Amino acid sequence: MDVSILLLSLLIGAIVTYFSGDKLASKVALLFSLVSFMLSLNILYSYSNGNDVSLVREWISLPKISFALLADGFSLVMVLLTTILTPLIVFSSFGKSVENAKKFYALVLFMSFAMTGTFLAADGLLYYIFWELALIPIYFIALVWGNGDIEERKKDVLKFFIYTLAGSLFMLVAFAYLYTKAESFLLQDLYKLNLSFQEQTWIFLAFFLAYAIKIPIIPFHSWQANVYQKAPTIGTMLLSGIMLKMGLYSIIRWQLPIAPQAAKEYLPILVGLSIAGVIYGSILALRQKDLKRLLAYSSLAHVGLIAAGCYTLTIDGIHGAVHQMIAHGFVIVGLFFAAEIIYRRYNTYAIGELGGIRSQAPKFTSLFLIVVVASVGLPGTYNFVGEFTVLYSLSQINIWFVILGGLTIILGAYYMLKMFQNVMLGETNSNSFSEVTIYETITLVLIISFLLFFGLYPKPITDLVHPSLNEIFSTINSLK
Amino acid sequence: MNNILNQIGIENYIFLSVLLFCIGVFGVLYRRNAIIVLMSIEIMLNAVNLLFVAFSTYHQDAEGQIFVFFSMAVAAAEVAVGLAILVSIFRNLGSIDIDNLKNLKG
Amino acid sequence: METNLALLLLLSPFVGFLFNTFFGKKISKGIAGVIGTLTVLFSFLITICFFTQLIQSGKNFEISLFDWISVGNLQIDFGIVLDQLSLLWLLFVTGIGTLIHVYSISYMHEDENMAKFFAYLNLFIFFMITLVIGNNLLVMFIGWEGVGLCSYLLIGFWYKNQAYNDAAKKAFIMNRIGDLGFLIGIFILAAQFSTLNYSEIQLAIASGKVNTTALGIAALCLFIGATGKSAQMPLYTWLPDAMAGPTPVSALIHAATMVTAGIFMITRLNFLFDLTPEIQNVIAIVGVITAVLAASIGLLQNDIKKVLAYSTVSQLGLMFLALGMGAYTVAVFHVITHAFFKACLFLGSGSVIHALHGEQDMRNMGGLRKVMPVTFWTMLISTLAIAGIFPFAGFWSKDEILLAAFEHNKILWFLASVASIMTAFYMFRLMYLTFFREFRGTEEQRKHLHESPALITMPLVVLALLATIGGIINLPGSFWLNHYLEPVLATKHHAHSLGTQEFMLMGVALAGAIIGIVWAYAKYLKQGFVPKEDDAISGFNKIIYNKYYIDEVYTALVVSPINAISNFSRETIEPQLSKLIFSLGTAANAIGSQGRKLQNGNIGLYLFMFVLGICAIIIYLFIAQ
Amino acid sequence: MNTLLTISGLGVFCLIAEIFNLRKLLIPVAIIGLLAILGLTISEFNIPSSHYNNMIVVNRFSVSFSSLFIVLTIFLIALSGDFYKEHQSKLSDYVAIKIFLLAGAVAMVSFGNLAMFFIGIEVLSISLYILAASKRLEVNSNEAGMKYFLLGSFASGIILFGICLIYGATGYFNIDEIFQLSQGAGIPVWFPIGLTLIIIGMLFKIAAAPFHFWAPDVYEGAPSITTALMSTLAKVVAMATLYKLIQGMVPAIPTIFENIIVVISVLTMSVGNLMALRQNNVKRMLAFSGISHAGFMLMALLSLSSAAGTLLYYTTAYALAGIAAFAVIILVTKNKDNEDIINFNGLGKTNPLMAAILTASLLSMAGIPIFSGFFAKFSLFTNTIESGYLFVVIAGVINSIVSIGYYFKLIIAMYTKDAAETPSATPFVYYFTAVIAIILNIAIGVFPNTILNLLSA
Repeated sequence: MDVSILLLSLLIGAIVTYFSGDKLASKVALLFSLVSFMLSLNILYSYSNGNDVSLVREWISLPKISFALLADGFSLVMVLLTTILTPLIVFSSFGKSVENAKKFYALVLFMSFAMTGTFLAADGLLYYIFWELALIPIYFIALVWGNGDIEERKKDVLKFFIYTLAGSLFMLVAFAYLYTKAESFLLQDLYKLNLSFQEQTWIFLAFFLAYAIKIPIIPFHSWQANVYQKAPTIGTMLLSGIMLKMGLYSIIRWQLPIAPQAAKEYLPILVGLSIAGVIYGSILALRQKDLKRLLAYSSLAHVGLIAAGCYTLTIDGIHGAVHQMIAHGFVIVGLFFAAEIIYRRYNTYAIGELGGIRSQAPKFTSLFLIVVVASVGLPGTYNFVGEFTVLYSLSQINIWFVILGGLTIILGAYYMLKMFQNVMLGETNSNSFSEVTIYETITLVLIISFLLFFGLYPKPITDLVHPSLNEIFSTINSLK
Repeated sequence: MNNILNQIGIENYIFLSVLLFCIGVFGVLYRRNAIIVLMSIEIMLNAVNLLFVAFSTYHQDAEGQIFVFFSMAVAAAEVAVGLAILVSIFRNLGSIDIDNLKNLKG
Repeated sequence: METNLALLLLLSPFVGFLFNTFFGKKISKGIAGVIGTLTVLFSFLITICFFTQLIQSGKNFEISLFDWISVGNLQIDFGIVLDQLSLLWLLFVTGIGTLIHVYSISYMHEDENMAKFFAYLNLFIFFMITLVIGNNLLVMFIGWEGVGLCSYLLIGFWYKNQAYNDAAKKAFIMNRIGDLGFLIGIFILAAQFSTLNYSEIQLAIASGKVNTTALGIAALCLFIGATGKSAQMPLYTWLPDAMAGPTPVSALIHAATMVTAGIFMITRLNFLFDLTPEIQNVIAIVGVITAVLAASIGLLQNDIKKVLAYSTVSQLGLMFLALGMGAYTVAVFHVITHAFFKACLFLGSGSVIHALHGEQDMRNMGGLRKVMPVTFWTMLISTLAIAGIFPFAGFWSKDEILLAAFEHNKILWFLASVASIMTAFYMFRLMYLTFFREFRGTEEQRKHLHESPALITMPLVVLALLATIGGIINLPGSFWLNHYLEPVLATKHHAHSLGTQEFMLMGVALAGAIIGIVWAYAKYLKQGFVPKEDDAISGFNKIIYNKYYIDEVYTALVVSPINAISNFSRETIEPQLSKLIFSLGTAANAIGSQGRKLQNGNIGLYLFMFVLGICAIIIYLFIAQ
Repeated sequence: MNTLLTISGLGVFCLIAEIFNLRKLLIPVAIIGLLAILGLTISEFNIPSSHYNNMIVVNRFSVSFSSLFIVLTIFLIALSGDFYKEHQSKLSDYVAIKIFLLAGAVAMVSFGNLAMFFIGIEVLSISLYILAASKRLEVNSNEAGMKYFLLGSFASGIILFGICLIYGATGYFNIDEIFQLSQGAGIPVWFPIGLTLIIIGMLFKIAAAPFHFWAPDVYEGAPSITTALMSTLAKVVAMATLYKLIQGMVPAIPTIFENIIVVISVLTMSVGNLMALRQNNVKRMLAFSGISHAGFMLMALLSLSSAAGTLLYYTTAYALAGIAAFAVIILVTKNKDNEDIINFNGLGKTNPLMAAILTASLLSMAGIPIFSGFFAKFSLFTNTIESGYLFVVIAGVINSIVSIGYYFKLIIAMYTKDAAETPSATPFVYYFTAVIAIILNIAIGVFPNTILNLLSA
């Protein structure tokens, strides 16, 4: 068995969901996403037993493009993140009616398919194809099922699409250029390339544009808050939970090993920019009036730290970034889900209109608080593991980086607690707030237990990703 | 025939044709009556035909002259279609001034 | 066996937390309280087991439970250590914790969320144990942050009041500032030694070859961490605000246990701080300034808990002074005695507040001595202890600090003495205003005045007893604590013999305390002076009463600018950035609109452009050739 | 050769069919006939040959492109049946003209002699003039026909002049001979001028800037099915012919010519895309989109030796997407006064399948993966980078980004707005055409090898 079965299951899932009709769609989607989750566990099992689960097939002879899927620890972890979060995200929508459900869930599964493909692809063009494919469904999800004023949304979503596409098209040019050099798109062939420093710089920049927009790193973030705010929450979860990880994953998998010299040369700028994103995102989050926008900026701050970890070019930084990616995926999904829970009851995201929920919904408050605390990176939660490691790697580069990057610890606590206070605490709200339903509870509890378990025992993940990251790291460091 | 070409020189034929061609072009550019524009295009085509014949002689080769027949036939067909369109425009608009054809723009 | 027992010690309060979280609503409040108390008591008993074992065998117990984080060459285990220091801390954490749990059963009985309260308290004890028990800095950090979280939860326990929530948030964030320092310190140590395990670091330092500059920075960063948690300058302002929480919380977290975590950490890492005398000086100076500053603020506060809070800050300052002079045992000694009498004082004030149904302003108290005899007497004993009156516990520990300061530096000694005098003054001011003369509250309150029930007074009595005799653990001559702690200290702190100088200093200290008491007596008992209303306070008093406006200064210097930047970013930078991106699209559209004018439908123009194109190309061909 | 003959025969049959009142049979017979011809053509794939003194050359290039043209014609004729439902009496004329047009097109890609080339282009053009003006009672259609006619015959004059100069310079019409002579020294200056003029004439046909002005007006004014034909078949034919012309007559393009092509290519794609942004009429918008695609296709000329396969792929991808898009557009605007975007409002709800197809074809044109448009662009980019024209590729990329702006305008209208009226029944043929076209598009997108490597080795 190889990893292609995963892709197949998700793709078939999308198709079957579409044909299953509006009533059954959510259940069918859940079923298929669970199947893909099982399959990925199975693949993980067989991988850890030493079996080769990768796949390389000739696809196009000229230009030479292969259908190559690489399953090492790193990509499997990201795939698992996708296949765990997808059922979770689908499940989170249970108990809420979605218009045109069959299309919606089919798009969700299709997006999941494309993202899985992105994480697995080991051929530049295949990777690019998956990368772009993931963009189409989220565009439609945000456009058609989003909330807020339609004219504004159209503009913002289109901006998002064009912006991200613009970035990735330059990546495509870089790939085309690499192809003329290597006569192949295969990852290992691209790793072997001997590029001059100037070539590396340009290629690095082209990749950077694509990733910086996707992740986003400031100042390329201006699409983010608007889209997060206006997309339906499931879309926001997919975007923030998984899709932006595509950019971070790609930095480690593609950008750094292909153009390591450029990365080394511009390290201070890259890390500086990422850390500036941490601070800027945190500061922006302080005074937001819309819950989803606030969370969007908090995400901006968190991913800034992850990107900083990647660009430190230390093994610790990369390790930490991977941990943090996974942790962030869960925590941000949890946070957006909490926002969604509130929205379902009060029909607003305006923080000013919220408050006083705690006395009415103690269970929800506790669950939300744990997620908030995790996002703040309290030790014992998985986020701390990543944050600690990344900050540690920053401290090895320059003490100022860690001081500035570490401001996330302070500012993060500030805006998250402030948000929590304004949203949940205070005098009892005059509008009644019904306690979380069983579906909502299960979703949140799953997220929380994941965060807590791996917060105390991250070893399984570490062991899984360690060999592949080391390999990538040695590629980065090998003389080019 | 050959002598004439030798005496006058192929360049002069070319200049003449180019001149005629340019007259046609200017006619197309400056006149607004569709029929006159059509005629100017015919001048262009005939200028070329002239040059074909001249080259044909220059190269001592009949192909050029045969080509002229092709082009004349084609020109005739073109004019036929063009006049047909012109007629229907005249029916609809009552004028054949090409400046009146400004519905489609932007 | 020992592992299991140690785990039990750690997890017992956690079980209590889980139980009260999940089933707290279903059981009666009393049972929730009892279960919460029993789990802590259980931990206390296990601690005693370990303690006796340690006394007998003198052997540490250290075990690594599992790998936690591994980063490159840095491998961090989740390990625990039970040695002299951690057991000592565990003893009073779980011991006082148990007492305060007992107290809370009665104190919180009317609160609808009592089960939750006990859950949080249990969770706090759990994290506190983690903090103390860890065998490396990162495990300590778990506890460190965890107690911060519990502190946040408990300060904001009455969540309907946004001012309390603000206080909770403030506490958490101030702590986090320190935590960043702590983390950076950890990073530097990790980079230096590739381990965070205490004993391994100690070994590495002992083996020499250390970069003292880096260690200096690390020590400074760790100390910054300690200033956050232990409320020292400049991060102390959260502690007085933290009095928003229920009184048992103030007693447990903000007087006896959590705030001493900074002292624990520095004592733990004494081998590190010993290497960096500059940082020790910084610690001493910060400590003494905090002591004086906080004591002076305490002089004029009217909120009974605020007085105690500033007193705590001030006492913690004294402990840091001791740490800064390398007198770790002295600091630890004072931590323990302080835990006794300060917990007692807080609980006593809680008893008073309980009797007055939430009244905390001393201007509205008075004359409670007769109504609440147990509370009065226990508090009086504790006040004598904190003022440093012979032979109460505080006398011995404070005296040692002053002694050490005198030997170290006369200025430090002088400032510390001033702080003690002020302490004696404001504590007796508190006593006089609260318990003596006539009751100044409303008639309604007067009718309901009563002594607190036994569950409240029992812990008071126990603590007062401890505050009386607590000094024996390190009496001059025996110096039991000094010997006990010797194994965990790198440099031996020589116990001073009792000479003339020592007796003289004791006398001076005692005299100072008496001066403070007399001063307070003269002003508040004799003259019957009652502090003025808030807006009537003027002059220098006003500055002190408003805590030197330090909160306001912080707001102006830090919070307001950040908010301003945030607003500016939100209202200006973000829209402009967005506009910039959109403007690319707008520009393209504008070009398109202009282009449409060129496409004007005129065949003549089209032909003209056609010819122009031909000409351009032909001309280019000729030029280029 | 057989292709040309049989197509002409089929055209004549269509005319005769009218006489014998076989209208009902007309379209099925034409389609079946064309399918048969397609088979015949493909059978000649591996048998290169030349006929009539090298007047017609059959090789892989001509066979592949001829097959593409035939396929496109089949689609267009299939759509004609419903489109001309109210003009039954003229149906056979229209169908016959389309088939003759196809004959012209085939002649253009399989010429071996400039005379054949000229005849082919004139057959094609004259047919288009007629089709463009075929709604004779509508002023717009007349205007479109007139504009196209005037500019087209002007361009014909230019092409003729160019042929004449080449003939003057070489003494031959046969392109093999011209190819031989063009390498030799001492070739008169008329030759490059003549070549330039022919190229300019062809640039006019593919609507490259600054010779593109006719395209939007004509596309808008012409009947929708003619627009479909012009934007797919006619453009593809002209592009293939231009490629063949240059490749056939000169061994390598001189740098000066390359510079011109670079400038025109970038100019064309930019003008097309920027102008398309502000269009409200869908046909006009697609006209500009077609202009920008012409700019992309011109990039193929920069890697003349290796880009034949890429060009075939690009044209196929583009034309298939175009057919699918126009099938939807014709359907939606069938009973409307104009083709404004408003008419597409709410299509996502009223007719989801058609909306999905239009979306897919627009995405393909925009170059989004799995649709063949992506791979077409990509392969073009790769070729161009290999020839060292990185900046042209970057210009192309920027243009692709701009193009999203207007393609998505249509998509947004379909999925976010509400429809003004309830949908009417859709004739099966539209589904049929559109679905097959888009499936073919996606199929070659997933398996690009099938087409991409046809012409290599």
